[in-house]
Amino acid sequence: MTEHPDDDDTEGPAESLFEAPPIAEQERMIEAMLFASAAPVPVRDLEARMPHGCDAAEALAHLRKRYEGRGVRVVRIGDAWAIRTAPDLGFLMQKETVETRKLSRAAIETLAIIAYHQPCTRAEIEEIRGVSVSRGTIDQLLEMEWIRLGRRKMTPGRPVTFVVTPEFLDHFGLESARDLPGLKELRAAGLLENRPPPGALSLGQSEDEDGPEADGQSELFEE
Amino acid sequence: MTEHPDDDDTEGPAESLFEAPPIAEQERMIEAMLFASAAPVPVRDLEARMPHGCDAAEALAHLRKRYEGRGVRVVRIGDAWAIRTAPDLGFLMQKETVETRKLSRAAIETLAIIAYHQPCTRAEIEEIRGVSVSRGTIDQLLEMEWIRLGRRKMTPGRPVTFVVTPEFLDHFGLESARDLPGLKELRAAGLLENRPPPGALSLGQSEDEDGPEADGQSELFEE
Amino acid sequence: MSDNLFQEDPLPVAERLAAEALIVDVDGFEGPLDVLLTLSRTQKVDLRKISVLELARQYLAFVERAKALRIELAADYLVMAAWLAFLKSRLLLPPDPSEEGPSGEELAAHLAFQLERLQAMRDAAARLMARDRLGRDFFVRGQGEDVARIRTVTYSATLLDLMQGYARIRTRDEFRPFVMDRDSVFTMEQALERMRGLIGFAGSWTDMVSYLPEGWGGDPVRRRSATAATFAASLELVKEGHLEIRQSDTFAPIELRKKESGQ
Repeated sequence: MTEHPDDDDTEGPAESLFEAPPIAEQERMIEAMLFASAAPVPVRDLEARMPHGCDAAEALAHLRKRYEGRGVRVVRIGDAWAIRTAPDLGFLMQKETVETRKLSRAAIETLAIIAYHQPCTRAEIEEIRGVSVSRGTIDQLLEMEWIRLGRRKMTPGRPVTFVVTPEFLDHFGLESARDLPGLKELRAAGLLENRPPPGALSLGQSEDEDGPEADGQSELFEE
Repeated sequence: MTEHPDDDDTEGPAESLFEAPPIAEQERMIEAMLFASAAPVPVRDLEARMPHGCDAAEALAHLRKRYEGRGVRVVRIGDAWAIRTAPDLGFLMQKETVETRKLSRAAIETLAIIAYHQPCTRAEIEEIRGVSVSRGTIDQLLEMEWIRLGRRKMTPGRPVTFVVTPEFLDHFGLESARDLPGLKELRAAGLLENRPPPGALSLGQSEDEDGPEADGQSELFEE
Repeated sequence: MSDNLFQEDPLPVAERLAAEALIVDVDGFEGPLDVLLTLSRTQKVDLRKISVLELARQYLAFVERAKALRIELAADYLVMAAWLAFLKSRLLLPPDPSEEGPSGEELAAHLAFQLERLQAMRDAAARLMARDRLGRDFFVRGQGEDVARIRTVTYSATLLDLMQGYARIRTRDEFRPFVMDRDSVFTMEQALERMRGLIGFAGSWTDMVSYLPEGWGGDPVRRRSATAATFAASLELVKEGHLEIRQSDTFAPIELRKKESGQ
């Protein structure tokens, strides 16, 4: 086996055939056992596996000291011991993968309506889109922190409203939602699609397109 | 990358907001990451998880030195790193020992031939062993993930080749296939050469053996 | 008698015993090369200095004995025997300069190389298996802390997406022409509905044109649609047996009358 003349073992000549290994060697043993064990190991189990005469508790104390301030620590869990990564390095135990997905069309349209009409109730969004808005879409936008709840509307039922957030403005490089270009500008910029998008009609948007306009930002379009 | 005046961080005033952590801290990070993982971790994965500007390779070198003679060791496996218990302490680990499937003599020889001659075709294995290689032998080695398919050989018929895997290296405690025991001597003795039999008469190996062969492992040494 | 037997077998006793042992064990051999390698050990020399001639002799004796003991050897053993017999003759006879192909020495050298290589691989395999091995001598981390994979999904949308999305909704009215076309379309269903209510009063032949709905006679587009729908509806009613239809001449007015007999 290996010798460790260093460390604190200033052992005299072996007095017995069954002399326990030097404490540094015992420390190595504990280290290896704690490392390889699937679960925390009780002191008596450690000692049972070590050669006769070993003092697992003392070796553990040495080992614990050795790992102080290191990337891993010797920790006590109940009456058992284990090696664990240092808590301040927990961030390394995560591997972040960033996946970029295109926002769904429903989400974009909902977001657009909120941006142009804020504060805007769910019923208003549905009225403008002509289809019902799924809870998931709103939740997704809330989660992305692109929209948040605004004041309740002073209409019967006092429905909640949605408004866009500073994060939204930041993401789209807008100073305020008022900076969103109006329809005329969109048209002038050639941004209007000339044909109804495929499926737009088949989605069965119904007749209720002619309801009273939500107020809010819509006046932007009445130029 | 970053400068490491020495082990201890005698950092001057930060010259950049994104200064990499001191090398001692990087060492801790590597330590924690390697401890946490049962499988070898590629250097680039380590670096990817560390803060910007870290030098995983250097920190690894420090860490490896630190663990010399300890109960666990920092080992290199291909381009990945892992912590493994010191082999001399195996006797403490009966509990952890996993029963490995007993390999047949044919499988062991086939494995050795692939390791020492890789990339190695089936025909080459058969020529060396003087008998045909049963499908089961190859399958078993593939299943154990000790060998895998390598590039096809640029000889007539473009036969597939076999090479050993990082799992193989890990299992046998090898840093790379270059560290196979006795490899240099075998090569020096010309025993890893693919020496075509004189004339057409041969001990029954196939005919397509006479292309310009890259002679296996030997190319590893042409640095 | 024993003399006779002895003369039949020119091999020394030790070798003969070795050959017999080989034969008993023939199933345990991995082919002729394996047997040759085992035989070569009786020469107790470095494989590089082995006498291939001697080895060939030993192998041929092995095959002969197997035959004598009526042990069936696989074909490749016999192929090897034939080849070794050929090699032996090449090695024994003085080289014939007119002969093509490799010399006996070259063939012998290659065989020696093969044996040496096989032995080398066996030794290498043994050294490999004797190494400290993972899971037996050294161990992995028992309680791996798995790296948590945090998958962050970022959704991308550009200002353009946003504006186009909004424009798409807000300008749907402008696409209405497509829908509003329907204003100029009088469907067969509508015509049928209308006709069913009217035919009760059609006791005598009446021009179909008079059944066109109000306001559909002026605009040509609307008139065409209404006429076509009314005509189709009329045919449908004829088929159902509620109506009779006639046309006196090409392009003459189409006339309708309630069918009396049916009901």
